[in-house]
Amino acid sequence: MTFDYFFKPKAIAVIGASNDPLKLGYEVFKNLKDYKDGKVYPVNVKDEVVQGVKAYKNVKDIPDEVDLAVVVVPKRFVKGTIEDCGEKGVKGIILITAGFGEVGEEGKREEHELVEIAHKYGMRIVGPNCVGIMNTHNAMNATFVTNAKKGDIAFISQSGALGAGIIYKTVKEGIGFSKFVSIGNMADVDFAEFMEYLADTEEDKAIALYIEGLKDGRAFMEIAKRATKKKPVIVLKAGKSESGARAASSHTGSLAGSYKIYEAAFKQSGIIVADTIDDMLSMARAFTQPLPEGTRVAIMTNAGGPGVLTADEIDKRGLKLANLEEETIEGLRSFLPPMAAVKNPVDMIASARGEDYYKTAKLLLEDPNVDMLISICVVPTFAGMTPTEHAEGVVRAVKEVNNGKPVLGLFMAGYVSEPAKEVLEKAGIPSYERPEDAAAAAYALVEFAKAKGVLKEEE
Amino acid sequence: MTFDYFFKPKAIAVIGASNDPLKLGYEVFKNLKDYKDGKVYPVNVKDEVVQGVKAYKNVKDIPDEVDLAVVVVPKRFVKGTIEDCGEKGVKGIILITAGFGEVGEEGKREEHELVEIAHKYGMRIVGPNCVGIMNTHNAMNATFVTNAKKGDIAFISQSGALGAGIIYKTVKEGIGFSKFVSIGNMADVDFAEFMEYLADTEEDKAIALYIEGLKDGRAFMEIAKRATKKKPVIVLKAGKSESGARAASSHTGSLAGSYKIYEAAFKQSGIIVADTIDDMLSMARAFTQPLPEGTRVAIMTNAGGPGVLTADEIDKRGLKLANLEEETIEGLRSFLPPMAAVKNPVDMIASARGEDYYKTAKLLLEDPNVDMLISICVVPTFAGMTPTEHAEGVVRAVKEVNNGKPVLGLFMAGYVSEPAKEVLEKAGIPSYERPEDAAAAAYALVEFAKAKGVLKEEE
Amino acid sequence: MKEEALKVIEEVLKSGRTSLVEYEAKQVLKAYGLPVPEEKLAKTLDEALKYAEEIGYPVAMKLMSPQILHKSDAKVVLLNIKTPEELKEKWELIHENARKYRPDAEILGVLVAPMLKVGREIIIGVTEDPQFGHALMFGLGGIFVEVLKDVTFRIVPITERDARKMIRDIKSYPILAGARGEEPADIDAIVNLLLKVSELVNDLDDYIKEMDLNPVFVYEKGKGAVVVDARIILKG
Amino acid sequence: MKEEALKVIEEVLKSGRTSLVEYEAKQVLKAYGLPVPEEKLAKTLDEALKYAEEIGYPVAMKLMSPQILHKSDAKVVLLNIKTPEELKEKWELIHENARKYRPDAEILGVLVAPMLKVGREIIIGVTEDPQFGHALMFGLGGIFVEVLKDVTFRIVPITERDARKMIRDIKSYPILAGARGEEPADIDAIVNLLLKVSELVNDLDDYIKEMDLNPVFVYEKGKGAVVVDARIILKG
Repeated sequence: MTFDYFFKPKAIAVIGASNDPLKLGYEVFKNLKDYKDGKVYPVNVKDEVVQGVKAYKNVKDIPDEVDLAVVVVPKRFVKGTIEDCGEKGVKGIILITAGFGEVGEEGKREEHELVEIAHKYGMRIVGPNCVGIMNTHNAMNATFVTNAKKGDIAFISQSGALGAGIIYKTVKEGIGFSKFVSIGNMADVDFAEFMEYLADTEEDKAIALYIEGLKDGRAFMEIAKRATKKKPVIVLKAGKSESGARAASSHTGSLAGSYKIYEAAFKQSGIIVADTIDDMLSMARAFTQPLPEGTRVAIMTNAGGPGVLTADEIDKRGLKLANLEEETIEGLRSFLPPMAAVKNPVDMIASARGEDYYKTAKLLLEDPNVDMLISICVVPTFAGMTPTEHAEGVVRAVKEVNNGKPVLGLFMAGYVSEPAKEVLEKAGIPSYERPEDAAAAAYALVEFAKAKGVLKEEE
Repeated sequence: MTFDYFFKPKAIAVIGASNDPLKLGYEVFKNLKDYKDGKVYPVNVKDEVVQGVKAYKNVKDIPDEVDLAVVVVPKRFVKGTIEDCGEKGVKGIILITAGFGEVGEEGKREEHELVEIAHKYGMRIVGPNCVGIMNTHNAMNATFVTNAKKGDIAFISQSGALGAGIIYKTVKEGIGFSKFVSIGNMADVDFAEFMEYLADTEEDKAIALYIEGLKDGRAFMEIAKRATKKKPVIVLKAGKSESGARAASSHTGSLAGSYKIYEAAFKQSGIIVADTIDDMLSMARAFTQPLPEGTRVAIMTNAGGPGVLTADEIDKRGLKLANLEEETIEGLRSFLPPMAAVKNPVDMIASARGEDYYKTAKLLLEDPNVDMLISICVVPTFAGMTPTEHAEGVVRAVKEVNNGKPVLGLFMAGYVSEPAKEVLEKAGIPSYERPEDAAAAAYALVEFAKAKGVLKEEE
Repeated sequence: MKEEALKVIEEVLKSGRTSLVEYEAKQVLKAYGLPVPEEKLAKTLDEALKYAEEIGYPVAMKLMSPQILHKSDAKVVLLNIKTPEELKEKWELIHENARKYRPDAEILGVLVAPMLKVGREIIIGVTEDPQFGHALMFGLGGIFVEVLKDVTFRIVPITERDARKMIRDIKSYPILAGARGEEPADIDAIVNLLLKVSELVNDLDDYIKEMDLNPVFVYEKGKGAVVVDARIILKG
Repeated sequence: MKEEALKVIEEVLKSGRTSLVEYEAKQVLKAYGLPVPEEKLAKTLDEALKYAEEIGYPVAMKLMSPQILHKSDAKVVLLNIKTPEELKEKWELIHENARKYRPDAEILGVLVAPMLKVGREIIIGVTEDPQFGHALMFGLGGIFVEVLKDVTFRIVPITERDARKMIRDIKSYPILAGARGEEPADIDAIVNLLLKVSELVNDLDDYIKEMDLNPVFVYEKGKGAVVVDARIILKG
């Protein structure tokens, strides 16, 4: 199975592309203008030209082959449009139009009918009632929301609105995605099939799912078990509490089922369970790093407090603080000032410069008792420091040591840390702003390392 | 006891004010230039003029009375400077210079000596080894970090670096403080005394403390018990885990003590315990709102998922989802579209406009089963909506109903939500971006309502 | 295995019931190699005396009736019967108690069982989830499940790794591991139980609605476990 | 109250010890009105017989020796003694056991105590924190404290509100509230215990290092509680 036509189609038709800025079809076509891997054709029954591009009355009028159609026409035209797509030889349909399964039984019948038409022609449908699909690696934004930042996480959201909210949030916070799928009502393609496809892609390092309810739990598990053997899958499930679960089930129309059971199914399938949106994002971002062979974390910091807060969060996640080798401690003592703490967490104190970060990171990574490193930097308080020297020191150490141990950044000074964050992320080191997020990332690395057998579990 | 001289002094001397941008004394004097409630004098042994202002060789040379001195001179000059301040009749000293108690026994003796000198003259010292003090309400920034955003939280941090990091973080996130105190080594003034002072001020709605270790737990408790009768006190304690506690104690030099005992002492004193930095900030921000008389929360949203996630977090905090009155449900049904969910959480769906937010908030606030309201807004997906109409609807409803029930905003679309957030915050409604933060705020309101007896606890 | 179990189940369904009595439930468990005590269903007093002799005194007697699901409430579980004479007395008593509790109770017989050495109590449950189908529940008996809700779930079928993780998942695991200076419990026996229940439920998917092995006694390492009481409810 | 307790404590300190034997600890508790059983310290067999008569058979005997802190290990707690004859035998046995366990054990006497009705077990502990001074610990006995670490702390002195919150703080609170259909336990009696221990520790701040009331039996609502065993360690 390949869903390439959903993510790198050779030609896209936007059916319902519009010149009216108040219509979704306007935004969708506008967002697709930068698409790199193929052509984009507007289809509009009235206008000859849409946003300066020659438009077609019907998808069938397009002279080229079209493999993806984004459908944003009013509901009453959807059925005919799907038939047209079928006749045109379209492969995938992103059905943004709403008013189907989510409104009731009648709508469910209607969307089922659409799926039957599509299948007749060998087409697959994402949606209806969705925000669309993005692939940041080829600038395909087939949605009506802003471009996500380019990154390494494939994110599938069952809630279009929340998905969009997360795009806006991550743009603000500088967190990137490789792909974004608003999966809508899942009338046809569901989580399981996308998971299967994404498990084999190159550019997606991790798969993050926001789930409200599943349609076929068993099938989901079966595919998840296979997918998690190849790639980390992180799930945030809405409806953990009883009242939340009731609301989720009435909202999605899927059967309730208790969260305890969902959690069991996730665990059993090798899925990593996130508690919050930030948990999910923090975990998913970790996988630009190699997997740890153990659970012992070393922490280095230029201020005591954040080191302690991070040690607390590491403990909460069931990970351990590494006991440093005597040799490492002596090494640290040889160049750090006497006030520095040379035990783990290593507090290099506020005077630490880039060179200290380099030397400390190097010693810690070389310590056989250390499986993972978290490098903290609070405000560089001493005048004369550059905003990036600390991050650069860490990157240099990682490159030199190069022994496959994961490193996470924790740069905790808001906008002051932004240049440093960029340095780290460019080197593939995810950088966090909150101790709990860095700990979530470390936990996710450990969980996936366990599932892959890189890290032996205690019996 | 009044610490007015620390927060609204009539005249400030910056001893060690500098023309060299690489020195802390440069930043401190620069930051104080906007101070509104009094004069600021630079003191510099060499330069006649500092940053364009006439400087004095000694604090004693200043012609006016000086009640606050910020001391940033090299360590060897500190003792003499304190004597000079005493002779000058200074009342409070912010001692930024480091190298005392935090370096060892000798340093402890030295700082003790400084305190003795100060007390001889009736002066009080904050620090040493601190970042300084800010009061955003009169633009007093006696620190070497950037101006915090103006707000209602008095924040005292035992870690200068973390405190500064939090200032930078909150500037980025738009969270404000009324006061910021970097309390340093607590050689003289400690948490307890500041807490006592801040309990009676007008402009501080809540007191947030970041604690690594206390010097006198009993005295802290005694004062906290009094302070929490007047004002909410929220504490984040580093060293919750065993390894964290060990690191914290070696870092601050205070005796370890288990977190279980700290937690007991906090609870017993009516203090609200935060788990993370964001927890602490979210809780402290809640207190621009009135206190709830019960624990039943109503949630309104324009997307199902976030409503469910919030219900989950509400449950995790031990709060309840309100059961709406039949009348409320009918009222909601009368104007919301048929697809909307009129049970709690109320999902007004994506089409909800400002008017829907207004009507829904009004009905929910008027429901006798509702003690608190969380108003969620994800991306306004429908074209033609203004970015602030939803927030304005909520504000209008709150003003009209005006029945003393607390309302919290949860606007979850990153930068898109910023204008709406401003509308809410201007009306005194704290606005959050994450369900867990809004739930932490609701929890804090309930805890303080319990402590004040506004909310009856079940026996 | 499946055939034997199905025979019991179909018999029950034929008689118009959906709820197996303990004896029948244990027959199903036994078919899948689960450890049940050496019990026998006596239809007459003579049979009961014979079985007691075979098992060896002291014995327990439990009256089996589809109408009596809460045997303790009905006082139809009599323990520690030491002699044939006592058994005769108790035979009368158990029937009398049954009649008092439910005059219309159909009596399938009396289960004659050995007195078991008490072990650490565990519970294994099976429920059906609308999303995932049958799920296995595991926890320690008594307050641990009832008050502390200290249980863990897995979807059927489970692997050995799942079973081992389930056991370590619960907060009260130290009690099995031997936290208070006792010998550790027979963890392998629990793993075996979980795997066999999983296999059973997976095979009999279409029949089983709910199932409860409660309690199961687990003995010290190497000494196994035994299902003390069991309940199976079939799909309608 | 304080004077009486101090008398006991000073006696112990004078004899060069910092650890009170159960009998002494209970004298201190009694001085503060804490519910301890009607026990008497017999120095001779005759005294023991006399006390047993007064208390009424069956009785328990516990040998008191500063050298024997773990009485069960040393087998110097003998329960359910039914007759004077049995008491005489056990008097020999208990002394023999003590000699075997610690030949050098100084014997302060044998505590003759009534057999207590078993109740729900709670534990009240006192430790000294370097920051906050004395703290009170509360939890349910046995596995709840030892395995599940289900305990809560407060700094001494506590208020009644603190005491009530402590009781509700622990996860196993439903067991006290009567979750499994039992009568609720006497919560007021626990509150009373906590408040009195707090008062005692607050008064004797300078003397007490650690303290353990373990177990305390709590009976049903209105029926009180009783301290079964107690240990006090003084500051050096």
